[in-house]
Amino acid sequence: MVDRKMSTRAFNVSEIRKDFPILTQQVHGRKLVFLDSAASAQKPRVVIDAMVRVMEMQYANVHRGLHWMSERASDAYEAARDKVAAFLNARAREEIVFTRNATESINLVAYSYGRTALRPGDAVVVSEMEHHANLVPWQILRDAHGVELRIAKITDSGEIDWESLEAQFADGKVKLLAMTHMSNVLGSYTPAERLVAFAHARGAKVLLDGCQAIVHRAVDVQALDVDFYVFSGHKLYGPTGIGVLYAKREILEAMPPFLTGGEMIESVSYERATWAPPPYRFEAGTPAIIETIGLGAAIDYVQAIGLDAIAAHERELTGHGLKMLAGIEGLRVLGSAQDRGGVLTFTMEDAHAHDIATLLDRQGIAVRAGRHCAEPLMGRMGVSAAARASFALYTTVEEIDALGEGLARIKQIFK
Amino acid sequence: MVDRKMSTRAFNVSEIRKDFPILTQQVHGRKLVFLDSAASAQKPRVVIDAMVRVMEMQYANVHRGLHWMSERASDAYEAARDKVAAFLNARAREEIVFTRNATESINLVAYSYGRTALRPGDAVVVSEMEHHANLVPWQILRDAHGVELRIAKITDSGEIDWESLEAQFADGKVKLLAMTHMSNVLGSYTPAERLVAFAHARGAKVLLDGCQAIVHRAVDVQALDVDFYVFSGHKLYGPTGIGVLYAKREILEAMPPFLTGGEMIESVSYERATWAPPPYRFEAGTPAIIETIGLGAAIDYVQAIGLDAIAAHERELTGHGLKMLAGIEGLRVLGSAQDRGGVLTFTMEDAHAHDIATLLDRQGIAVRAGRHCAEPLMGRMGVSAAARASFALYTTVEEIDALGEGLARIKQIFK
Amino acid sequence: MSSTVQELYQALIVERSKAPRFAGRPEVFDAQGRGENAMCGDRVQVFWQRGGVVHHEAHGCAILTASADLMAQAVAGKSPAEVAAMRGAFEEVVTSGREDLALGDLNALAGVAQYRARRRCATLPWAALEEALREVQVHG
Amino acid sequence: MSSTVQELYQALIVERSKAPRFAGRPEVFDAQGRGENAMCGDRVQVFWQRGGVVHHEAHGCAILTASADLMAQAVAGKSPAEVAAMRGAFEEVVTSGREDLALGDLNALAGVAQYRARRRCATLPWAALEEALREVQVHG
Ligand SMILES: Cc1ncc(COP(=O)(O)O)c(C=O)c1O
Ligand SMILES: Cc1ncc(COP(=O)(O)O)c(C=O)c1O
Repeated sequence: MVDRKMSTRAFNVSEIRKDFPILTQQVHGRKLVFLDSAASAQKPRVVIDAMVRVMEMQYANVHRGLHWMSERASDAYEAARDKVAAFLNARAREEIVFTRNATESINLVAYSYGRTALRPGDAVVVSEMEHHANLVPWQILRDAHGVELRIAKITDSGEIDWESLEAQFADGKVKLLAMTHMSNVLGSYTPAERLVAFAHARGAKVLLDGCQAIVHRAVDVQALDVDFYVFSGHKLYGPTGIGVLYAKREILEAMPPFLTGGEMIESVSYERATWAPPPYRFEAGTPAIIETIGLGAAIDYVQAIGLDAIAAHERELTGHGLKMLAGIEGLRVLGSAQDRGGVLTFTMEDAHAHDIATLLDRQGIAVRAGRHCAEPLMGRMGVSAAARASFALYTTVEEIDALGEGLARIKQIFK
Repeated sequence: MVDRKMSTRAFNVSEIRKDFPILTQQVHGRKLVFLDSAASAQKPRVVIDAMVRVMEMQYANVHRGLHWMSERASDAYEAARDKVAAFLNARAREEIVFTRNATESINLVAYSYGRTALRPGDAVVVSEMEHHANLVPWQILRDAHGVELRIAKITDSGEIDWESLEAQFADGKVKLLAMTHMSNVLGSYTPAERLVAFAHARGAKVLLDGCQAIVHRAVDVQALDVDFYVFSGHKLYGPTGIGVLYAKREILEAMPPFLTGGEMIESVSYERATWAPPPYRFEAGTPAIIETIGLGAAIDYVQAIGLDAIAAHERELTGHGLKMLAGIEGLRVLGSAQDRGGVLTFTMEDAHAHDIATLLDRQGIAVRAGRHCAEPLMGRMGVSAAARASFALYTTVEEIDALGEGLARIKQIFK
Repeated sequence: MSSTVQELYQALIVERSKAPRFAGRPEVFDAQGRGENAMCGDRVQVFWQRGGVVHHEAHGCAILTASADLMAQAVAGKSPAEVAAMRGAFEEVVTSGREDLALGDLNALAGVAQYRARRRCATLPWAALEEALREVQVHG
Repeated sequence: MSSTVQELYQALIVERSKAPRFAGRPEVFDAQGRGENAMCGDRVQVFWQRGGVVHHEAHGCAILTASADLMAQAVAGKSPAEVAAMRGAFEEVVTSGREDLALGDLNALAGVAQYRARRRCATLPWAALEEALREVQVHG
């Protein structure tokens, strides 16, 4: 692993918690125990400050300004692109496109790449454990463009079913494999390198939905050799309103624009327009300047702590959480993959997921409940709704114990 | 005009300037004179504070959370929708869709409405004075969907040429008129009410690009009876990363989604998905939560000052600016519409627009120079590039005088 | 156990969710309605018999089941018009959080008002019942 | 007038932009190249004659025109290889802002380094000249 991912500061969770102002808040008179970071993470002081600093000191529209404020804002905006490129170990900064969120990133690929590089009769494969964001855009592509959509099965443990995957690829029609890098429900990591090699050997490109994985683990797009990688800033301790699409340069260069308007243009007449090169071709209109700079600060923050240290911390939390939940009778954790991240989704015999969430909330503990934007997966796992506790770099073992006590109380109520 | 648009505080520009932290900044050792607000406006303290407050005190992902933080964030997010609805005097909150920026709003309409409600052979009309954001998406629609794109002429003064417009509508093929509500180059307002009545009488719907108009003037979508209205938060003293699409409810209800994924779904199986009702159908993925709340604060701010007071202030500035510029020999202001807002675009005989911008910047004065994302319009006006000074509610007469002195110095240099 | 934890899930709610008194599909009924919360997949079916006898089949959380059951109890013998008025009053309770003495046991659900996302759990059975009663009105 | 206002637009730049010495399309030339800045529409054409005589037609800002003219002066009599080296040194000056004594009058443009968006105005003529010289190399 390269230097850039090394920890430069010893991991000390109580020090880290001081970086997050919200963690001192109270809810219903209780200390907030925030176990919903997989939905969206809290923001460290440095991210908030970076955004404030832009607005107070160096704000203007970017790129087209010939004045100082605009040059400074452009510098900061483009510096964030460099940070993302370094974070993913992209070959070039031009491979980083800024979007609103991972959902838009996937839609961009489905519209622009999907409707030009893929042809009617080609097939796209996704897995049974996709977030809606990595399922519905491909259904739309199927309906609008005549591409076939295939669903690769998962095992009951929540891992890729390789037999099923091989079967989907057997007829040679598959041109794109779009898969999560870590399930937001089951917590399973998918074996990205192996998947990419598998798909490439069969002539298909690969998109990885890195929304969850990017938060928990160092990602090296060159080592993975992945073609597209997407994630959202808000889950990586950054602001809302900013997402990332990484794609290999030669792929981006061949893609037509998706949204059109200012900034993404080379020249325009009343009759026609020609496009700027990537990444600008894909960034129409005024970008999320403040948010992009905020994301840059979030990446700096995460890098300073070190993805390896974060991963180790979260492994400890996940192990502790699994053990704790295993001790609760009638509780079922969805998925049992070997390689899993800090997301624990579960059902309880006595209490419905919504009741669990509400009753935990009364104790100051925030978990999510419902279908987790993965409705078909819920059906696949045989449940209609489930509760989910998810961990971040600021989560503590004590918070997981608080969850355990909270669940015990709920069992009491419904006993 | 209704109460909501009345001023509730006397207009005092030096008091107002205290609300904008950035205005005390220095550039090249000079006091910043920011005359580039039409590109993007500066942010008042209340907007910055609102964003900080979310991140420090009430942040979580919205809508699907059953816990306190998520409910509070959802409340604040949806309250911003109410504020936008009231600001535009929309009939219902469901008519307000949040996007990234006006560019995305127009693209959304061009993709979703354009490819379903419009049919090959139908025509769309835009004017000669559109921002690229309201031209290129229609060119794409033309090329992809076989819709005809027609350009209505403007007069040399920068106003709609009604004869040309009538001619474009003569064959009854026009189904959509998409036009700016105020030109970002010429400053001209278009007569929105008359345009809407004209188009409706001929069976066409109307989209108004309100990016510039919304900042300077109260907009009442019901009084205008306009079908689509778009604007960006960042020009209205709000954050980047947030834009608005207003559309009449029955139109939105008939439109298919554009981006797909989480949040915009009613239910999903591996085979297909059904859509949530508007506005959620059009808000895929995690929205720009922090930025939407920031936009709500910006609208509160503007409403507290009062659009009428702002408009009056800006009329004064524009009159003063026009007089000042008229006194500079060899300077030409583009456009001379009767009804114009606080945007003055000009060329000088002796100096190229870029040189003007750079030399003004050395004096701390920020103006924009180039084609202003309206390249065809520049050709129409017979110039290749121009400088633009634009005014906001915090702009002063003294700043306009500083511009005059700056331009005089530039003339000196190039004399 | 702290009172804040319990206040929303009063004994009555827990009891009725675990052992509803009006659960099950009757052999005969005169109208039925259904409700589904697309957000979570919870669903409820309501069966109405002339004279105002109501049963339900609820698949979902405790709030949904208890609300369906308390509704069936409250509307027993009531006319469609009375049910409609009662529904309005109930929705006011779960929106405002203020109890309405006339509603009796239904007030057990007032705590839901604090949870916007949960209000729909409480009101879904009422929407299903309204659908059933619309059917009655149409077919006489 | 303050020095900061003027430093970027030294007398030399203003003078050469207003009265360029190497402007105009010669009757005969051996190669030509063009450059356009899509962002603003500025463009320049460069004409090269064997022996290293260069003329230009610049349509754009003072920086562009002055840069084209100072370039024509600087490369007079130089070989393509020397031109390439000089271009590299010049780009370093307008990027770093540090003058390079070997470049003489071209250093007048060093101030452009402070304006990233304007650097392209200064370097565009050099890109056009390179295009012309590529043509020479291809066709011998
Ligand atoms: C008239 C007009 N339309 C559209 C736009 C595009 O706005 P945005 O870049 O925020 O999408 C602008 C601003 O640049 C504008 O002035
Ligand atoms: C695995 C996965 N994919 C996609 C998404 C969608 O992310 P966003 O809503 O930020 O676009 C999420 C988050 O909800 C996720 O967890």
